[in-house]
Amino acid sequence: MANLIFYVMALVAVVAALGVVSARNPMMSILALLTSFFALATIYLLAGFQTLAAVQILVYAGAILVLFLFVIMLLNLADVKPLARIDLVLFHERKAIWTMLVAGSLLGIGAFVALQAVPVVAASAPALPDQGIDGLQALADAMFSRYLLPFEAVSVLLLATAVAVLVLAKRKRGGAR
Amino acid sequence: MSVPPSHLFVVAALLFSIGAAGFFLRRNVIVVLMCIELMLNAANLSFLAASRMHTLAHGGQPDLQGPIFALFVIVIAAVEAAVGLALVIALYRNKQTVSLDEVAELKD
Amino acid sequence: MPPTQADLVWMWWIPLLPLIGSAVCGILHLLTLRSRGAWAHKAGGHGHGHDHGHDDAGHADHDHASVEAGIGALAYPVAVLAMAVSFVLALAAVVQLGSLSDIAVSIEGPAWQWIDTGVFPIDISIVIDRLSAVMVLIVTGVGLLIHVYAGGYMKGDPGFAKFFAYLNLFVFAMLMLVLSSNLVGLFVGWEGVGLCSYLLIGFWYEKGWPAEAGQKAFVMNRIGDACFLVGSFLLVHLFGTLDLSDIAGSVAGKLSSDPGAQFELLIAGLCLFGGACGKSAQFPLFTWLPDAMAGPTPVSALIHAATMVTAGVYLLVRLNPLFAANPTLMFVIACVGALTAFIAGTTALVQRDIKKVLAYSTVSQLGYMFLALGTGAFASAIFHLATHAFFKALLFLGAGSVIHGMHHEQDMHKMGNLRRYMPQTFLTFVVGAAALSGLPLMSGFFSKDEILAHTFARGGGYYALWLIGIVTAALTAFYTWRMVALTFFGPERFDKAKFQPHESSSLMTLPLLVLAALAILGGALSFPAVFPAFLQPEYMHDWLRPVTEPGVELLGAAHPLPHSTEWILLALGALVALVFAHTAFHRFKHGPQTDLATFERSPLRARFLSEAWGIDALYTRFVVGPVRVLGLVVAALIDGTLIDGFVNGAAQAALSGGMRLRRMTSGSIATYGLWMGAVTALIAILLVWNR
Amino acid sequence: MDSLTLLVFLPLLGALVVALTPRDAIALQRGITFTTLLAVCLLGLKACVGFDGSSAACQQVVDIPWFALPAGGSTVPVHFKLGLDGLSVLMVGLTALLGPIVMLSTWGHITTRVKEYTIWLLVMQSGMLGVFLALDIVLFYVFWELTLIPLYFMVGIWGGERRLYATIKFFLYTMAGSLVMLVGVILLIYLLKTADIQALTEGADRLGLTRQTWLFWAFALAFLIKVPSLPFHTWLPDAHTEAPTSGSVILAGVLLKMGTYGLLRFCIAMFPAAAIGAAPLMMALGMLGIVYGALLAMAQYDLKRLVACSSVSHLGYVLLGMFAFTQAGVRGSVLQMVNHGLSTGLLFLLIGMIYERRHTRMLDQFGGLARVMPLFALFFTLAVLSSVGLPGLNGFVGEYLILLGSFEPQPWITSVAVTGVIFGAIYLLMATRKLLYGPLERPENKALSDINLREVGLMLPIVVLFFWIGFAPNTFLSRTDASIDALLARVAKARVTLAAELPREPDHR
Repeated sequence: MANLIFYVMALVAVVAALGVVSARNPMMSILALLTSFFALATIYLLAGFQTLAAVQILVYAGAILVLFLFVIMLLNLADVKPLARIDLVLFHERKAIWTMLVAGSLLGIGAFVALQAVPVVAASAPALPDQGIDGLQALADAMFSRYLLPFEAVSVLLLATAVAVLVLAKRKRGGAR
Repeated sequence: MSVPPSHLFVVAALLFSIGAAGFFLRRNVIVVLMCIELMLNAANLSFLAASRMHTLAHGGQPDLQGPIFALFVIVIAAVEAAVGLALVIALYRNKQTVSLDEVAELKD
Repeated sequence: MPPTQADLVWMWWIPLLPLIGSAVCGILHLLTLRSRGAWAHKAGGHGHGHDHGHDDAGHADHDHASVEAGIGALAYPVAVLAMAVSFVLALAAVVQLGSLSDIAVSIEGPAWQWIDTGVFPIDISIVIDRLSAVMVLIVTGVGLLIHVYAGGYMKGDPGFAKFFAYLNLFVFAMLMLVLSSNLVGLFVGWEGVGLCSYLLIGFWYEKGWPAEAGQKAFVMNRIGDACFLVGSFLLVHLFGTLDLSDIAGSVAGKLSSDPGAQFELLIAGLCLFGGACGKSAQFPLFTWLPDAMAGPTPVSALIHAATMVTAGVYLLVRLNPLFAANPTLMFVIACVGALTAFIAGTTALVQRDIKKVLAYSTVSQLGYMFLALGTGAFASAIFHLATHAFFKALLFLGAGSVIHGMHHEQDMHKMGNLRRYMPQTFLTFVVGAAALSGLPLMSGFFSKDEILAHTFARGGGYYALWLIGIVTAALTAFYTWRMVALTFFGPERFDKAKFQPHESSSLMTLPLLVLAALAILGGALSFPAVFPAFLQPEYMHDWLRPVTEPGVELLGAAHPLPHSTEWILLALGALVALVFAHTAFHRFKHGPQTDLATFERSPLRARFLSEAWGIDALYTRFVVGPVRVLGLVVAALIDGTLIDGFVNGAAQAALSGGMRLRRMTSGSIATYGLWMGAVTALIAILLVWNR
Repeated sequence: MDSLTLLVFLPLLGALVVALTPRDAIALQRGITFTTLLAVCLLGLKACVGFDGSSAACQQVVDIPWFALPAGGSTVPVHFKLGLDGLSVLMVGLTALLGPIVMLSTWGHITTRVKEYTIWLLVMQSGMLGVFLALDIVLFYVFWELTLIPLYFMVGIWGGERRLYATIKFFLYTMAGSLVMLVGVILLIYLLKTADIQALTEGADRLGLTRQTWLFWAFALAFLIKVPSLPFHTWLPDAHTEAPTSGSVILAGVLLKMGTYGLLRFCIAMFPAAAIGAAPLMMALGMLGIVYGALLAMAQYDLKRLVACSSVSHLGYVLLGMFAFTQAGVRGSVLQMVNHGLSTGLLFLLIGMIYERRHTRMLDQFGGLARVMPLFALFFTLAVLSSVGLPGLNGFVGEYLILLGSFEPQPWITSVAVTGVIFGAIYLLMATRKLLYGPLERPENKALSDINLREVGLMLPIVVLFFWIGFAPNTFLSRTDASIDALLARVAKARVTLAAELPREPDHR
């Protein structure tokens, strides 16, 4: 049963991702992206990552996508008509061939590595811990001990980002460009 | 769930290449940013797949490197989205466009 | 008891005195130039530094510009003194050598440790044995006479002191050549005489063509020198030494101990023979010698008749076992000699320039010497070398006297009846001509006859060579007396209004008289074997026996001719000489009409003959031209187009590649991403591939 | 301070002092430079005179620890280590001697930016001495590259019309070689964990043939370009033609010798086994260079270009003799390096003098100069005769030893190389004839003034050496004896080892 859900969700994630790429209207892209994220969150959950699944919903779907939505609204980019048409024009240029080639080979090599090189774990593998792999307690312990330095670095990064975004988005006063 | 970890990787690879294709093809900056998010998610998925694989291999001993890095990636993704969108706004303010074709400032 | 090496330090003075003389003369020349203000001040360069600097319209008579020699005049006594002392010392050395009881012994001065090659040292000492004794006497003796003569001939030349510097330097080099104990020392002299020849041929460099002739001589000699070098390396390889006597002494031993060395010996011999061909103007390298006549006449006499050109003969005699070891090589040498003699003899028939006649005659006589060498008659070659040095130097100096008296006219068609104006020159010249043409009892008669007799005695293929030899003797008699008749007899064909021919000063005629005496008496060095014993027949052979014996033994002596045959040959030689001398004299004593008729009758043949069978033209066409073209091809095509094309092409490719790559930076992030993705994929594929 | 350290640093010190002088104090700058170079010359000659030729060991060694290089987990100490041995002693002497001579010659042709020029000259001197003295491979490389920069500016700023093309060509060529050599240096240090040249020489035996061969070619390529050997020679005529006289003299006199010296010091001494394998090829390259350079020279009309091409020919001899691995050959090579520096240096000096007076070097513009410039003619003839290898002058001894030494191992190659004797005579005498002989026709040539006292003075030491080497070469050869013996002993040992290993070549990877 769980396996079936996984495959369905994987299919949903992939199809939604295709939607993100091909939708003409950025609004539709966002919706597709949202779908994809939810599907992924489900997969995380199935794979035994409860905390990550939660974070995925909260941060990605909740924060980041809203940010995107906000910008699209702000800039009035959503009123492209007709709505939800797939942007086939994209595939008419020469670049598309190269894109397909590169993306295809990336996929091919990735899939090849995944299928060939990843050790097959026996189906009768021992069950995962009850609280999942990323129990919050364990995660927190690791984060504040072994990974303290990257954690701090990320916090600095966040600070810098806040400043940067302020500077970038601030309306310029006077002085041409 | 008893899906082999390799299938998780395959899904990650699929998502990544779709995201990459979008990144190469699309002209709308916002969509390009979304594609980047997609690729980052693919990366996350493979982190977690790896973590799961190791956990299984070590008889249920949780492998925390995967989730932790996935967390970091999510933070980075947020940062990236914030900066990217700020740039989009700045760009739009200057050029009234969000199409990449019309901005080629890096050229020359 | 033979003297030790340390006692013989003085022998070094024989070559060193001319060297010092040369240096002194050189300094005197510089002082002369200085006194003429040659390079006084940088600012006043124009019209200041050259009192003879503006009359240079290529006119021939520089020595008639008659420049005061100033302090340079001192060069003459210095040079002559150096020569005289050197001659006396050489004489003393030879006397000392003659006093040794053991005839095989040579006297050897202390060695100059020149180059340490790391394997064997190249030490050069002065050594006088019976062969170099002959050479050293000729070089210093004839050299001294020519030095004396040159004082008169070069009087008034702006380069008076320079001339003696070069001339003395030449004598030094020539003495090194004949006195050195070592092949490298010999080569030092060998190259040195080449250099002096180059400098002296181009002495009147402002005329242009003498400089070219000098260059030609040097380059052709260098072809021979390159052969010489290869030969000497082979000798080192074979014998591990370059000491001449060691090499000559060990050929026989080498042959018996290592039969495989036969081939290498042959090659070494061929190479050295090639060197000798260059220096001694043998076919096919003889064409420089006639051109070398561009130099002042004393130079022609000393270098291009008496000494330098005989260096090849000396070399072959010095290393005679090496050549004698291979009968084929000997036959080749004889053939080359005979061929050269014949070609040059025919060419001399039609020359109008008196010096050219003598030049070709020299080539021809050198051919005789090589013919002698090829028959194994080494002593006969040296004998002819000696007599030739006497009479040819005499003829050249006589010709020089004529040219001097005729105000630098060299064309015999414009002479005639000079016996009236220059009696002494005439007399001595006739003696020289008689000797050259081999009129009976003159020195040339004996030496030439000896060669022909030896050739005849060898039999087999040598009969043909003998025939060529006797024909050449006829040619020699013919062109010699043609020259005498055209120059001294017949109507006067010069413009007496312009100048009056005059007898030269006694400074110049005195050497002529001495040389004339030698030309007559030189035959006494080696009378034919059939002569009575009290005349010491074949004295030269006895004298040189210690040197030539190894070679003769290796080759095997020819059957001695029966006396009757030898008499017949002598008579035949005399007859041929007399008949052809007579014919030529009578044909030309009334003027050059016969010549002109010949030219008219068949201009092609005449041209063919006068240009030495067109060999020079062949060189120009098939050697000089292609080499020059090759140079251009190398410079333009290979270097300019191929290599530089590649280099510049690489630079160009980098540049255009850069331009193309620059286009890649379109500013489109998507394109960058595409590239990144592509490369990532590639790297990933490679990584997977390599697992 | 030790004399060798002083030797290397004195020019730099001089350069510093010159840098402090006011821009237009030309006389002062020249004076300081000349004095410095003269002092360096005297010091250098003193070091060479004090050198004991009977010992193969490095002498007058200076050894100061410098810094440590990380290499594969451990660190390799790099030293500031200088010393003289038989391979370098003549080169140091030559470099030191040419310094003041070159400086004197600049009086005539460097009139703009004298300050910069003299500074570069001093830096160059320091770099060149360093190259020959360095006993640490990193130090060697530093000095090697240091010499590149001054010449770049000397040609690029004070050069002729096409100077930029020439400079870039020369720079790229040499850089290409240097980079390959750098890879070799790094690999060598990494493999043997030392940077000391002597220790490397000892240790290189352990490398095995395959590695030795790779390293050999990495070094050889750089040196062959510098020499320059046949396929890499085309930078030389351009660089020479465009360089100012003093630059040409340094280039011909010393810089090219760095290539041949490097071949001797590194390629042969360190990798004898590889060198044995490469010897026939190298000798063939030398032979081709001799003939090819000569043919090239024959087709030139620019006097300076002609002499530049003749350099290719003359250095072919050096290459030929060096790889003969015989006593005579290597000795001849070492001596020929000096000879070429002297005779070609003198030729360039003379050409510079004529160029200063006539502002052309085209042979067809001249003729008959012997009449108005007899002293010039004398020196020119001497230089030419030395160049064509006339016995009694220096050129002969070197050429003869080389040909003698290389005949034994390669008779055919040597026999072809001997033709260089002929070709050399052809093009040099042709140039002499066109320059000095023939009628003096052009009015501008008639007005030429002969060389002055300064010019005679600066050429005199070279001419003295012509005769000295020509008549008593043992003075010089004896100093190289022991080192060459040691070198050849290494080659002989490698040959024995090779013969033992030959049946099956082990894989050293």
